Amino acid sequence: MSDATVSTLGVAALWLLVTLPALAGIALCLTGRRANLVAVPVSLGTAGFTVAAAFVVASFRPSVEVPFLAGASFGLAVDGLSALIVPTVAVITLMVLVFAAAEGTESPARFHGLMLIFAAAVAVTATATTLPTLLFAWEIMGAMSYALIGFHWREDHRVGAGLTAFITTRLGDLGLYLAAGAALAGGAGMGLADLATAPSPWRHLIAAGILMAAFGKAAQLPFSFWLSRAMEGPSPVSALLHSAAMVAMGGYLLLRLAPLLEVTGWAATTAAWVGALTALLLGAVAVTQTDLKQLLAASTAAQLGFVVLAAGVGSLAGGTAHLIAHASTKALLFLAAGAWLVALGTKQLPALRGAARRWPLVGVTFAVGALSLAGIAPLALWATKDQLLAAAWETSTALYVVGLAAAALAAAYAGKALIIVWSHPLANAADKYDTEQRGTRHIAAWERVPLTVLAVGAALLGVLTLPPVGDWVRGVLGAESDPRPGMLELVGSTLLALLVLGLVAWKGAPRSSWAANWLGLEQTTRVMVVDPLLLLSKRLARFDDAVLDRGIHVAARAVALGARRLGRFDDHGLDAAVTAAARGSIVTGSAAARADTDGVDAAVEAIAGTARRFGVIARRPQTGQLHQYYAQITVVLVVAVILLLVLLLPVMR
Amino acid sequence: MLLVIVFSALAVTALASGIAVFRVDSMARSAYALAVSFVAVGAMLLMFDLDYIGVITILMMVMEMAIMAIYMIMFMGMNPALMPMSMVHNKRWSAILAVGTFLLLAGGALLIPWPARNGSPAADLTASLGEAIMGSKMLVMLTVSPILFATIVAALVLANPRGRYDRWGDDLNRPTPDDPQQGGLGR
Amino acid sequence: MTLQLVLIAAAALFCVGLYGALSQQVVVMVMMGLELMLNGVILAVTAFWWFLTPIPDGQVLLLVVIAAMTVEMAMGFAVATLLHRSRGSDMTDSATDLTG
Amino acid sequence: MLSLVVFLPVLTAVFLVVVPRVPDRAARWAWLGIALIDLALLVGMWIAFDSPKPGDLAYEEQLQWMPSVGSSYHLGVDGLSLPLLTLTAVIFAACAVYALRENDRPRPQAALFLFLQSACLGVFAAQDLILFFVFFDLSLVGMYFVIAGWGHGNAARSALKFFLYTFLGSLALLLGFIGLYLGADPHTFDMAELAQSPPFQNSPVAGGFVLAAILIGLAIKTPTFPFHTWLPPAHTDAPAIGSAVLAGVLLKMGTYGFVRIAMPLLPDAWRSWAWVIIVVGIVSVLYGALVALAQTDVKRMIAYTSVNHMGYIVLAVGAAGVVSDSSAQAQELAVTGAVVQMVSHGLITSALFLLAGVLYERRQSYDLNAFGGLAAPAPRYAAFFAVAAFASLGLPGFSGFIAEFQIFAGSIGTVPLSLLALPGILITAALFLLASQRLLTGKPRGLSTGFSDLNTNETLSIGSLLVLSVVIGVFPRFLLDIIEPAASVVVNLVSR
Amino acid sequence: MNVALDTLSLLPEVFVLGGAIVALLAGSFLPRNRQVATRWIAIWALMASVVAAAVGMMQPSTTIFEASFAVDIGSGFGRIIIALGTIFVIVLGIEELSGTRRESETYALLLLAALGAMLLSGASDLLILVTGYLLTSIPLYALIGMSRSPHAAEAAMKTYLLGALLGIMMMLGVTVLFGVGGGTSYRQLGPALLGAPAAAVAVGVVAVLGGLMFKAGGVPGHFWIPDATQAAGTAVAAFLTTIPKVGALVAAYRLLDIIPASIDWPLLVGLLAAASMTLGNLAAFWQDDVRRLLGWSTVSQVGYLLLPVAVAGRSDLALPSLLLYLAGYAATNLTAFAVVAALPTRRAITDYRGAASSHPWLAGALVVSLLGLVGTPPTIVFVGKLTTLAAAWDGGLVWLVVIAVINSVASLFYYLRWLAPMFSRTPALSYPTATLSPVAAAARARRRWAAHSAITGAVFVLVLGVVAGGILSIAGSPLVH
Repeated sequence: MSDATVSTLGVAALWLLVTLPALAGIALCLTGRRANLVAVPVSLGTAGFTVAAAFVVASFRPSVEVPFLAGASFGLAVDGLSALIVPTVAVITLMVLVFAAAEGTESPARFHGLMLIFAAAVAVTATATTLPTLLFAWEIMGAMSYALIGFHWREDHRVGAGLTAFITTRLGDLGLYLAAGAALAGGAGMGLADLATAPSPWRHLIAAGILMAAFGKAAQLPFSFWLSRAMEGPSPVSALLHSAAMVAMGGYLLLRLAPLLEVTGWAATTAAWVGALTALLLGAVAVTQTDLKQLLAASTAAQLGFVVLAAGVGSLAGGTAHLIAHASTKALLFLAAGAWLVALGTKQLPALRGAARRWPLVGVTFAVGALSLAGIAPLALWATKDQLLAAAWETSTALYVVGLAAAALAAAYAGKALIIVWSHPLANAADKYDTEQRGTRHIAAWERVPLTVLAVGAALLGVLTLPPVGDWVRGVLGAESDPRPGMLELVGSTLLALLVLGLVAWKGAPRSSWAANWLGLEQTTRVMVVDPLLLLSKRLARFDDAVLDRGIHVAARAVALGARRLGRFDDHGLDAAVTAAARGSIVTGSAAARADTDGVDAAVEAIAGTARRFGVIARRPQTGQLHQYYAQITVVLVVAVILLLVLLLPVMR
Repeated sequence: MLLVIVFSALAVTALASGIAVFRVDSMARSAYALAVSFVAVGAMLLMFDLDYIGVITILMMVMEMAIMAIYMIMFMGMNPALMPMSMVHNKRWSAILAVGTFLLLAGGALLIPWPARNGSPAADLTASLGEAIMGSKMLVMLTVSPILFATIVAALVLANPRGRYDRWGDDLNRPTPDDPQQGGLGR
Repeated sequence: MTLQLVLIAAAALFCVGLYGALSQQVVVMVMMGLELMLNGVILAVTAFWWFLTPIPDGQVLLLVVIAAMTVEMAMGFAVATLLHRSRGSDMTDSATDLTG
Repeated sequence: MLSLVVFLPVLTAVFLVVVPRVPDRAARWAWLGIALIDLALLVGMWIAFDSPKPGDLAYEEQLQWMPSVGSSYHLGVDGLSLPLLTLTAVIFAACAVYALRENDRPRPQAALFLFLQSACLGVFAAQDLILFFVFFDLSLVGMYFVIAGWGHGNAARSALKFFLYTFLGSLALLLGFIGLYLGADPHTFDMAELAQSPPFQNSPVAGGFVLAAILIGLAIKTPTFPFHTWLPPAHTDAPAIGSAVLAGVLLKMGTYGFVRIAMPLLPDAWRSWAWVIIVVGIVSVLYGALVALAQTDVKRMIAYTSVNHMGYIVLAVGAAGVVSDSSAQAQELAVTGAVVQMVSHGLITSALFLLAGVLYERRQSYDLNAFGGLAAPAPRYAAFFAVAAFASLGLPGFSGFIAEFQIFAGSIGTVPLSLLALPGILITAALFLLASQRLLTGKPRGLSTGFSDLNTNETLSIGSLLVLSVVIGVFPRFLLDIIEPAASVVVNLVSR
Repeated sequence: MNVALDTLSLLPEVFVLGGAIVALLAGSFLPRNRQVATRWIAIWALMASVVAAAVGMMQPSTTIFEASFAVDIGSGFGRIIIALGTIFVIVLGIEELSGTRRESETYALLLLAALGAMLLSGASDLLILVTGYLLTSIPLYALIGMSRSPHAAEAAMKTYLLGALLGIMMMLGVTVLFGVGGGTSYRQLGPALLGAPAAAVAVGVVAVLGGLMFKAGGVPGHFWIPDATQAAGTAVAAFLTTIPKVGALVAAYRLLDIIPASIDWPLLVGLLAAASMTLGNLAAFWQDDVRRLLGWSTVSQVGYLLLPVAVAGRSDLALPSLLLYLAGYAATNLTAFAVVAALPTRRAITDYRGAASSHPWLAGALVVSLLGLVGTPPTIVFVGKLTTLAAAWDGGLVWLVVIAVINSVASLFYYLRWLAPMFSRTPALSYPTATLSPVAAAARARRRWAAHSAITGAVFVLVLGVVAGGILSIAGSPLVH
């Protein structure tokens, strides 16, 4: 093939990769119910094509650019990093869709449509070359996450969870707006590759924005809590969005922009430590969870912590490999958990006791995933984690120690889950089923295919760090100099993992209440940010009404209401943010309604009130008494003369 | 000097009778007091050689006050000699305003540096007045005539409740006017 | 005899008239006050004419003022008659329906 | 050509009024037909549009009007006005479609809206301050009658308040125009001439006062904090299409005035007072978002988000007044973003108001809490509302993102403190999602039961607005190619 | 002085005077139902006057009768506005006046008052000012009291007494100005007053202005306006709120044009303007009687009209804007009164409820006229306001401009108080429908001539707004003394 053909093919594939799922997804969403029948074939077909396209672009490395905004084109390109990430995501998407198709869902058209749009957004994110392009896809991912978490919209708490997830990640997204502004001000342009060249004050601002966005998406501290709420979504969604793809994009962004973090001096360190601490603390959180999906979610945040750590310490190869391996592993685990949830109607760990034995293939694949997560040699995450820890070691011992501790915690929570599901079921196991939904007691055959494929990935992807494949990866990424883990570390870490596994098997997982509640992050956010904001909003709304209304009694009543509302908050403790918001709004609404009815409409009355007074005053001189008119005229004329005379005084002097 | 004394006497007369207008207790007397005041001013005008205008003033005002007296008797049905009259209001404020205005005007009269006399009166004042009326100020007198015309029409319209159609019928073809009290011309 | 003296006399007449116009209730009495004010104006015109501007314009002004006085009085009688006929009163204070 | 576009609707309106016994049906269709013809003409002009040289105008028309006061009938189009003209035509056409089933005095309604359309088009086409003001005021009159005549609830009072408040603003504007006129040498009201040799170059105090008058006028119209209080009641009591026009077109007159009049004609004063404008913008963004968050009345909520969205524009134009050596690109981006935001807000908010109108038509309520779970009985309505909500909160793929990204990038790029306004997009997101959640999701409850879904008219009119928003969101170049040269001209003018 | 030539220049006035005399005489021989002839006499006389005035405007500006009367752009505009306005008044009052016992007298008095206003607008001599004042006032007293109702009598009495007092004040002022100015003609006064004692000039100016304010209906001479407007017949009300103002304001402009800057008369006029507009607007706020409301509104309009007067001679725009505004004001105000005349059974604001559906055209005319009075484009008053504001600003009275703007907003309130109910969907039930079929009632409740004149007026208001540029160009030349 000639170069031209190659590049044309590559470009075509790249466009296909991006637009095909997007268009298919939009079409499915728009047609709605009527497309339910064809949704699955369309979806799987598209995903299949996407996989093909992903591999094509990975090998041809095309790049495209179309004008978008002034000074920032819509640019897509495949480089080494995305050449690895894009196929991974494509394959996992396909697997998840296959699983979802097999599992079945309500409104399949809407579900598959949203998933495909999401896939397109991920593809754009992974190949974006400019900030606007990135942000474009970045926020669409967030929106799809919202839509998918709240997929079962009849249940309010799921929609609320989507809201929390969306708002929290969007809070992080603000960083990208900031970064864009700073990039523009710095004059370096909005190309991602150019960001590192921005001059000094702006560079720091850019880095801060990027960190914020990445932390938000990757559920790093302090944003981690949204991931917990996101578990309200269907399991395939958790598998794709909240482990393999969207969350991973946070780590991916940092890996891509590692040079920028590097040049600022502080950002890399910050990333490394936030990553390490997330890995550690969220690992602890995971250990204490009794809900399988919550456990997996916390573990996702923790594992992404490793990726962020890798980005912070500049281990591109380690981070990438870990990302890929984790994607496969975690998707597998979530799908397995989802399969059980559908079959047994529960995701509570105690209830899942022995679930693995009921469907051995699922159990085995789950075990592979869990052991990989635990870091047992020779499974995937064992090697990838050690590689990035090796880089951490070169940067700082403390980081390494924290990382190692986090790895031990990973072994603990993985072991906890693994042990429970493989234990012998209790006699009355069925009593605890169906707590969350009515189980089908059935796992379809087609659901097992993706599990198997992903299990293979979870088992084997460790090769990405080991020679010879590892060297190839380094070559692809241009990170030949990345530190490699020594034998001691490799062996030591797996021993440590085994030790922890043994401990968990023997002693059971430690319970710490502080971690069980996801470090209280959500409550903190609520108390520190959401509640004050809502309060402020209500106050302002009331102020706004009061400005219009001026009724003192309304203000007084508002104060009383505010007090009552605070009291209610005390009574109920800190309820979910959404509920609080809803309730607060009711209060405001009634206040506003009162303002409307009592105040007999606002400003007209205010203006009219003043005017009425003046209007009445102005009519007073018109008494009807002629002699008073005479007097007024005389006074006016006399005053006019005096005024003119007074004004003359300075002239005469 | 004599002039000043005579003038002052006239001025005091004018003023005193002017004040009397509002002090006496019947309208007829007020009218007479006013007439006296006008006569005094007319006399002052004569002192300034304004023979023509001075006389006009005196004649007109005497006539006018006579009409006023008759008017009051005829139309208001009052016995002018007997009706005690205290129909005032707002005396205090009226006085304050009047005194204030006076102070302002008198202060002005005294303090303003009046310019010097510019020229001197014509030898024959009445003739010069006639020339002005027929000359430079012709338009003024031209416009006074429509004023008088308008006054006649307007005063009749206001004062007379019964127009020609009331008296002679809508087609003006009644042989005799229909008046509530028959009489007058065209009887 | 000076301008000031005549002017003060004129001002005094004017203000007496003003007092009357302000304080009287009966329309005809108010008219008398107005006449007195005009009396003052006549005197003032004479003074200005004699002492400052002895040109025929002043005499014409005097004529105009006198004419004005006459027609205003004629109208005054007419209005008073109208008022008396339609409202049964010749007092300004009893004609106060139109206010505000 | 331009005159035809501007006056075609009002001529039709006169026809509808004068000719007796036009059947209601005919009146409605005539309205729609004329709106579509006008739109087609504008689209044609768009296609043939070639960005004029700086200082020049396309489709220019000039006739003597009041030569002794330096005012002429001067129309023209550039990259700032063409998008808004087209937006106006689009929104009015959408309203015409929406109102096809209106039964309440359709003939006068059609005439009134056609009249209003002419006034709005005139504002955006005028190149003479007096002409601008004429159309500006006429739009107020038209809108007053729309609210007073076809509104509900406390319509008379809301309309009165609207008229009084915005009339005050328009007169402040007029004061400013007179100031400009007297400041110019020779005296003129012509925008192009004024832009060429801006008055008050050497008298900052006088220039400041004139700018203050103009700013107050525009700020009331826009509206920005603290001049926004007429907006919520006006919207709440206005009919759906009235709200759509009010939010979609009339508010733009204020922001358009910033870029068309205040910035190019008073560059010195604008630069000196840019920080005030920025602060007002930031406060409007945050205040509007926060107050909207607490609303339970859909229309009030959307009205307050308009304050928020207009705040972005004010922020951007304010930031564009902060000139430094390297900021030209950022300034241009900010101004471009501001203009895109005008278009975007027009499309999206009109759609939202039409959707809110559907609520009222079906159930006579705007209370968020009275509804719930609408997605079940009215899935199409729910989808539209959700899409409109996402569009309004600035989701990529919709026009709002293009606008807000440019505004923020440009503003932060010139004035880093603009990042204080960033929480605005977060709060907006929260409030829209909360509202959608309350309205659409959960089990059907309250007034939702038996709620009939969007009919064809509603779908067409609202759908077309949303589709346009998506088109701009995904393929913004066709719009940006028009706006960017004009934005660059504005930035050059304000920076001199 | 060439008396014949000068009289020729007075042809417009002569026509009007002749019309008045002929109308009166003819009326006294005509049966009651055939007085229509006098109407035609009056209209033709006024038409002739308009034509003569227009022809006169084409001649170069000049003064006649030894500079006692100016034939220039000011009097030209004044004559045309006054004559056309009077025709309009007669037409809008056709139903109201025809067949009444005093029809011919009414026309004669209207013409005489119009003649007085014309004299005022050209007065270039203090004596003409005084005679013009008298000639405008005296017919008005009769016109107001004509209906002989108790209210009309009261209004006539008040108007008369106020007119008399302020007339005397005016004569006092004329006296003082004559004394220190060495004459009564403006040509003479202008230079002479420069050296005259400022205090005396101040007294003179204030006193003369007081009189002119009575004619114009501005503070402090405004008291009679609302009363007379409410109590007099509609046609008369329309006349007295429009025509005398034209004469008085042009006269004020002409006078102030020659007053030297030794006294701060712009400030004084500015204060009077501010007081007039504010008082007029505020007092109009809560009026329920539409005529009284219009009366107060004219008080406020005088305030705006005083803006260019306050900067007389200080801005090139002052005179053109004054003349334009006067023309616009006359057209707009008369249109509003025509609507009132057309709906004689509706007197209170509440009576207008729902009128838009039964009388859409009249409602449209009212909208145009009231919004025109507010200054909404594209009506003529908008251009008038624009130019007067510009003139006042140009003349240095920025504070007054701001006050005027705020007042404009305030005025919108009461005009809308009147307009809004018209478009209400529930009609008022106050007019007698019980005995008649609705159609008959509606027909009875509307007067055709008045309605047609209202609509014509509204069209005129709009058209004038569009051609305002031409008017401004014509009105550009300065006054002569």
